Amino acid sequence: MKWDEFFVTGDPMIYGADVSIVLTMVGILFYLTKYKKWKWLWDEWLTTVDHKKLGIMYIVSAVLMLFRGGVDALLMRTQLAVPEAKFLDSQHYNEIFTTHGTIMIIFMAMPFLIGLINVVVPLQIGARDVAYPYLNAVSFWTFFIGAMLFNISFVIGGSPSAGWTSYMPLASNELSPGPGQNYYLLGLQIAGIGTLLTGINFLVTILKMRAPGMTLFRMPMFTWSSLVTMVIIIFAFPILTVALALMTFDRLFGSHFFTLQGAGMDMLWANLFWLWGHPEVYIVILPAFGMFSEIISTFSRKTLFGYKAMIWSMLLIAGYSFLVWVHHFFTMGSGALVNSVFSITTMAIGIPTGVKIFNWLFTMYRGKIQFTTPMLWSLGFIVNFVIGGVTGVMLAMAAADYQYHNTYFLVSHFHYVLIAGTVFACFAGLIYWYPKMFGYKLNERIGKWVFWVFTIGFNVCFFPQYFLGLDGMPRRVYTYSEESGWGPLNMVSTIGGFMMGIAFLILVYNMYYSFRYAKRETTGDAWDGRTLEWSTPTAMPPFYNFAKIPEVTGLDHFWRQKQAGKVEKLKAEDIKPIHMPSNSGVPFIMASFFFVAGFGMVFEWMWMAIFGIIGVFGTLFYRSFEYDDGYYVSVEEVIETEKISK
Amino acid sequence: MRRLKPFFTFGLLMAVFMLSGCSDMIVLDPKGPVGAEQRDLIMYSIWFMLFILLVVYALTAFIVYKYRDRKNHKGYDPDNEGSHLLETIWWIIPIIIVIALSIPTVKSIYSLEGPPEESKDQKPLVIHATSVNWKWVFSYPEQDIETVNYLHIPEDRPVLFKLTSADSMASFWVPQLGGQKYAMAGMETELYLQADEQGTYEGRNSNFTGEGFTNHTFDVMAMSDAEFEKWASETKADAPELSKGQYDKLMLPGHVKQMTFSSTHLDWVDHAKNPEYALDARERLGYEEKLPHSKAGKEEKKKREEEMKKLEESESHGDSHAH
Amino acid sequence: MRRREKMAHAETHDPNTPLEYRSETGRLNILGFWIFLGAEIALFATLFATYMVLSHRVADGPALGELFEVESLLIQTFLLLTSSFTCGLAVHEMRRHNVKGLITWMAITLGLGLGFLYFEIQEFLHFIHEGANIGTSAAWSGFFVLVGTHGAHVTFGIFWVTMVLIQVAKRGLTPATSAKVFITSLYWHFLDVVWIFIFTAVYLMGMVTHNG
Amino acid sequence: MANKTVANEHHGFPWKHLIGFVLSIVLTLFALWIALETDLSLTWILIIIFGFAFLQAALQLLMFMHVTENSTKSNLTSRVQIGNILFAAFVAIVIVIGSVWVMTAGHAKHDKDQHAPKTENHENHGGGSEHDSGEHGSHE
Ligand code: HEA
Ligand code: HEA
Ligand SMILES: [Cu+2]
Repeated sequence: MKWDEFFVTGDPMIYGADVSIVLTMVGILFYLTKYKKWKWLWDEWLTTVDHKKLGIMYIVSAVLMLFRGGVDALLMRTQLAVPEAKFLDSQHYNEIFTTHGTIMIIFMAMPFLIGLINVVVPLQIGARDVAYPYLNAVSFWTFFIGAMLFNISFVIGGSPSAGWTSYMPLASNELSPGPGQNYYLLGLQIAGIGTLLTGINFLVTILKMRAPGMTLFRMPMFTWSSLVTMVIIIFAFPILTVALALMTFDRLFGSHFFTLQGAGMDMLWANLFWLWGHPEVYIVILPAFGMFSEIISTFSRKTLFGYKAMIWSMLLIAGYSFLVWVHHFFTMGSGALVNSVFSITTMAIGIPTGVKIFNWLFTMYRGKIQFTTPMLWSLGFIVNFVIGGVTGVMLAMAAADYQYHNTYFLVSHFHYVLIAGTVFACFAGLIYWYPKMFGYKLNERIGKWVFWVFTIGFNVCFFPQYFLGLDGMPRRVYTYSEESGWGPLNMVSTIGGFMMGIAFLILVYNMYYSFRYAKRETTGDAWDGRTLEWSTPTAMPPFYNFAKIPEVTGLDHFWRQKQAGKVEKLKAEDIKPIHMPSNSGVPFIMASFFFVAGFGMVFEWMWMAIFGIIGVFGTLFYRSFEYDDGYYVSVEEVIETEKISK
Repeated sequence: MRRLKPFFTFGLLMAVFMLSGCSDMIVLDPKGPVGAEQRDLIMYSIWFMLFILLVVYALTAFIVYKYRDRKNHKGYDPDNEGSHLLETIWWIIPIIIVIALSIPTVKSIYSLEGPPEESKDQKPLVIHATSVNWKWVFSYPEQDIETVNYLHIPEDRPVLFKLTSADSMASFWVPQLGGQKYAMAGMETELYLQADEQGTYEGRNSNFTGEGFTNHTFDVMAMSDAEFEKWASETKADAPELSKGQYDKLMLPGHVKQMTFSSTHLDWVDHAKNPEYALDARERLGYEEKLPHSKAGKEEKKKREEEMKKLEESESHGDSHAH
Repeated sequence: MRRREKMAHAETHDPNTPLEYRSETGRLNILGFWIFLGAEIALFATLFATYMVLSHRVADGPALGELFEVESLLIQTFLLLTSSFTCGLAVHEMRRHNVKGLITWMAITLGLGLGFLYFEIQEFLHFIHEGANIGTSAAWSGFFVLVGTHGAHVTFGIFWVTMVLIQVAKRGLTPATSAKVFITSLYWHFLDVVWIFIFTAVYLMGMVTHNG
Repeated sequence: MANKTVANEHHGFPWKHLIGFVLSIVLTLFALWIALETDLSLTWILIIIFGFAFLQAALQLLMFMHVTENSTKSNLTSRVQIGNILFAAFVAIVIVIGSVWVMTAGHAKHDKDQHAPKTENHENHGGGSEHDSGEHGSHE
C-alpha cells in the first residue's frame, strides 16, 4: 500500500476536514489537560456502567452523527440542485450517499433510540440499573468504535461507495477494490455486536427487573415498544452478522458466496441483506411509536386509548417484519407467486400500524391537549408519517413497484417514514426527557421555531421527490440533464433540505441557550408526567435511581397517585443499603482492541488484525476471572444524596 | 385554528402538485399496454391513499381543534381508555382496504409475467439485453444483428426482453413503456414490453452500478413494422460483423457511443450461462480496477470523463449511429 | 465517587434451589444466555439458508456429496452426542454438590470435544486434499463456513469450559461458579443441536442427493 | 412444570439423561439408515430425516438443557425460555425455507449456470434446454 492510497488526497474539502479533525483533537486534548479533566473523563464517563450516562453518551454520539449525515445530505442536495452541476464528481457523490445512508440508519437513528431507551426504560420500570450494566458499557463502546472506524474512511483510505445496501457483485473486490467497502463491513460488524448485546440486555432488564407490582400489562408503552424492538434486534442482527461475514470472506479470503466467479450468487446478498434490513426499519420505528404514545398521553392528560390493542399491534408488526423482506426486490424476477405473497404480507403491516394511528388520535379525543414542543413533534409525526406509510403501501403493490423501484418515489417514501417517524421521535423524546438527563428544559419558544422550520423544510424537501420519482428520476444518480425537466423540483427540494439544516442549527443553539439561561427544575416531575421516571424527587435521578424501589398498583401508577394525592414521601427508616455495580475500564479497552482488529482487517494487515483479536479475547478472559460483585451504597450516603437535592 | 394553518397550506400545496403534475409525469403517461396497466394500478391506489389521508387529516384537525387546552374546556374525560366498537372499526376498514388493493395487484402481477393481453396471439420479438458497466448490448437472435446503447422495436407488437448482465446487477427500465426488471450475471430474467406509439423513449439502467451509473442509458425507437423490418435487413446487410476482440473491449468498464453489428455475441457467449466472461476478458486485456483515491484511479477517472465528453459532443453532431 | 465497602451480593438460601439459581446475577445470566441462544439460532439459520441455496452451485469443483464419508461422519456425530450426554451428567453431579463428579464428567466432555475437533480437522484436510477448499465454488464456501463456524464454536467452548473448570477448582461451587458451569453446559448442548442439523442438512442430504 | 422443584430430580440415577442419550443415538442411526439404505422418494426422506432432527433438538432441550425449568418461583422464566426458542425456530424456518424458495422460484428455470462447465461453449445438454422449447429462433 502506497501513501497516496492511504491518505485521501487532492480535494480541498478533504484537506479542510483533515485540518478541522486535527484541530478539534488538539483542542480537546488541550482542554482536558489544562483543566485537569483526564481523571474526571475516565472515572465519570469512560469507565461508567450507569445506564443514564451511557444513554447520554449514545445520544451525544448520535447527534454528532446526525450532523455528519446531514452534511452529507446537504452536499448531495447542493449537487442535485441544478442540472449538470459540477460540484461533486460521480465517485464523490457515490461515497457520500453511501455514508449518508449507512450513518443515518446505523450510527444515528439506532443509537439515538437506544440512547433514549437506556436513559428512560430502567427508570420507567422502577429499576436501579439494567440487568447487565457491564455489558451495557461494552455495547456502547463497540457501537462507538464501529462508528469511528466507519467515519475515518473519509480521510484514510476512502469511503465505501456501493450504497448502504452494498449489492454484490458491485461491492466485490473485482469491482470495488480497496479499503472503502471493508470499512463498511467492519464498521457495521463491530457496531452490530453492541446492538445485539443491547437487545439481550434490555430484553432481560424489562422482563426481570420490573418493580414489584408492575406486571407486563402495566408497563408503560415506551417500555413495551422497547421490549418488542429488542426481540426484533435479537433475531435480526445475527442475520446481518452472517451476511457481513460472508462478504468479508469473499473480499478477504477468496470465498465465492456472492461473487461472479465460482458460481457465487449475487441475489443471495440482496436476500440476506433485506432479511435483516426490513426488520431493521421496524427496529428504528417501534421505539418511536412508543415515545409518541407516552408523549401524546401525557400532553392530552389522558390514558392511552386502546392500551392492549397498541401492544398486540406491535407484536403483530414484529412478527410480520420477518415475513416481508422480498418487497425490496420485487423486480428480481422471483415469479408471480412470490411477488403476490410478499405484496400481501407487506400491505398487511398497514393494518396494525393504522390501528396505532387511530388509537393515538383517540387518545387526544376528550383530552386536554397542551401544545408543548414534544407534543408538536408528535402531531407532526401523525400528519407526516401517514404520507410515508401510505406511499409504502403503494410500493408494496409489486406490479406498481416495478415503476417506483429505484426512483425518487422510493427515496421520498423512506425519508417520510424515517424522518417523520424516527427523527421526529428522537427530537420529541430528547426534548421530553431532557429535564431527566440535564435538570432543565430546553427553551420552548426556540423549540417551536425548530419544529416549524424543520417540518416545513422537510415537506418542501421530500414532497416534490414523489413527483420526481413518477417523472422517472432514478435514485443514486449524481446529476441529470437539462432536458429531463427535473431541475425545478430538485431546486425546491434542495431549498427544503437547507431549511432542515437551519432548523438543526437552531436546535443546537437552543441547547446552548438553555444550558445558559433555562430555569433549573426543582422536582423530578417536569411535565406532570404519568410514569415512574417522573417520580424521582430530584430532577436528575441519582446514580442508584430510586432510594426505595416503588411498588406499582396499576397502569400510570404515578399519575394516579398524584391524582389521589397519595404520593409517598421517602422516610429515612425505609432506606436500606443499595447494591450497585462497580465501574470498569475493560469495555473501553476491549473496544479499542476491536478498533485495532477492524483497522487491520480494513487494510488487510493481518498481523494487526490478529493482534487486535487476541486483545479482544484477552479482555474477555480477564473479565471471566474477575469476581467483582459491586458494592453497597450506605444508608447515610443515600440519605445525604436525597436530602441535598430536596 | 391558527395552529392548523400550515397543515391546510400544505394540503393545498399537495393538491396543486397533483393537478399540475399528473399528465406530465412520464410514468403516468405511458406509451404501451404494460405501462398503461401499471398507470391504472397506480391511479387506483392513489385514490385510496388520498381517502386515507383525508380521513386521518380530518380527524386530526377536528380532535386537535376541539380538545385543545383552553378556558372552559368541555368534554375532558381522563380515564377514557378505549372503545370496542371504534377499535373494531379501525381493524376492519384497513383490512377491507388491503383486500381491495390486493386483488388488482395480484391480477397485475400475474398478467405482467406474460405478453400484454391485447396482443397475446402475436409472436413476440425476442431481444437479449445484456448490461455491462456502463452500456447496454442488445442482440436480436432472429435478425442476427446486435446494437449497443440503442434499440429499434416495431410498434404494436410485444417484445420479450431476455435480460442478463456481464458484471454488476443492473435494472432494465424504459419508464414510458413499463416497469423494470433486474439484469443479473449468471441469470436470465424476462420482461415483456410493448409500444403503441411511434417515437423515441429513454431507457436506462436504474440499479446502481458504480461510477458510470448515471450515464448507463439507451434509446428505444419504436417504429412501424415495415420500417423495423427494413432497418433490420439493411443492418444485416450493411453493418460490420462483431468480432470477439471488439466484444471483449466492450467488456471494459466505460461508456461507448451507439454501435451496430450484423452478428451477435450470442454465437460465443451467453452471460446468463457464463458470469465470469467479462472478468476474464478484462484480464485478457490487462485491465485492472484501480483504487478510486489512488493516483492511478484518478487518472482513470479523468480518462472516463473525457470519454464521456467526447461522446456527448459526437451525439450532438448527430452521427450517433456510426457503424 | 465516595469510598464504599465491597460486599457480596444478596442471595437466596433455599436449599431446594440449585446453586446456579440462587444469586440474582446467576438467574439473570442464565436467562440472558438462553436468549443469546435464540440469537445463535438465527445466526446458524442464516448459514444454513446460505448453504442450502448454494449447495448445488459447484462450478467446476467436485460435488459436495461426492466427498462425504459415512465413517468419519459417524465418528464425529457419536463423539459429539456422547459429549453432550457427559456434559449433562456433569451438571447432574453439580446439582448433587459433587465437585469431583462435575470436574470428571466435564473433563471427559472436553476430551470428547477435542476428539470431535480432531476428526473434523482431518476431514477438512481430506477435502482440501481432494481439491475442495473455501475458494473452490459457492457450494464449498457454504460448506466450509457453516461447518467451520460450528467447529469454531466448539473450539471456543473448549477454552471456555476449561477456564470455568479452573475457577471451580479454585473457588469451589458457589452460586457464581455454578451459574457459569450451567451456562457453558447450555452452550455445549446447543452445539450438539446445531450438529444434528448439520448432520441432516449437510451430510445426509448431500449424500442422498448425490447418490440418488 | 411451574412449581416442581428441580431439587428432587437430581438425587438418584440420571435416568432422564440416559434415556435422552439412547434416544439420540437411535434417532441418528435411524436417520442414517432411512437416508442411505431405503428406496423412499427424496421428499419422504427429507421429511423423515428433518422430522428426526427436530425431535432430537427437542430431546436435547428437554432432557439435557432443562428448558422448562424456572429459576424463580413464578413461571416467567420458563415461559420466556420456551417462547424464545419457539420464536427462534419460527425465524429460522422463515430464513431457511424463505430463502430457498425466493432464490429458486422463478429463478431456477432461468438459472442456466447450475451445471454448466466453465468453457465458452454451451452446447452442453444441461441447464435451460427444457425451458427453451417455447422460444423462437434458438440461438445455439
Ligand atoms: C422507519 C422506517 C420505515 C418504515 C416504518 C417503513 C414502513 C413501510 N414500508 Fe418502507 N422502506 C424504508 C423504511 C421504512 N419503511 C426504507 C429505508 C426503504 C428503502 C431502503 C433502500 O432501498 O435503500 C423502504 C422501502 C420500502 C419498499 C421497497 C420499495 C422498493 O425498493 O421498490 C417497500 C415496498 O413494499 C416498502 C413498504 C413499506 C410499508 C408497506 C410500510 C408500512 O409499515 C407502512 C404502514 C403505515 C401506514 C399504511 C400508514 C398508517 C395506516 C393507516 C392510516 C391505516 C389505513 C391504511 C391502509 C389500510 C393502507 N418500503
Ligand atoms: C434516518 C435516516 C435518514 C435521515 C435522517 C436522512 C436525512 C436526509 N436525507 Fe437521506 N437517506 C437515507 C436515510 C436518511 N436520510 C438513506 C438510508 C438513504 C439511501 C442511501 C443509499 O442510496 O444508499 C438516503 C438517501 C438520500 C438521498 C438520495 C440520494 C440518491 O439516491 O442519490 C437524498 C437526496 O435528496 C437524501 C437527502 C436527505 C436530506 C436532505 C436529509 C435531511 O433531513 C438532513 C437534514 C440536515 C441536517 C440535520 C444537518 C445539518 C447540517 C448543517 C446545518 C451543517 C451545514 C453544513 C454544510 C452545508 C457544509 N437522502
Ligand atoms: Cu422493507
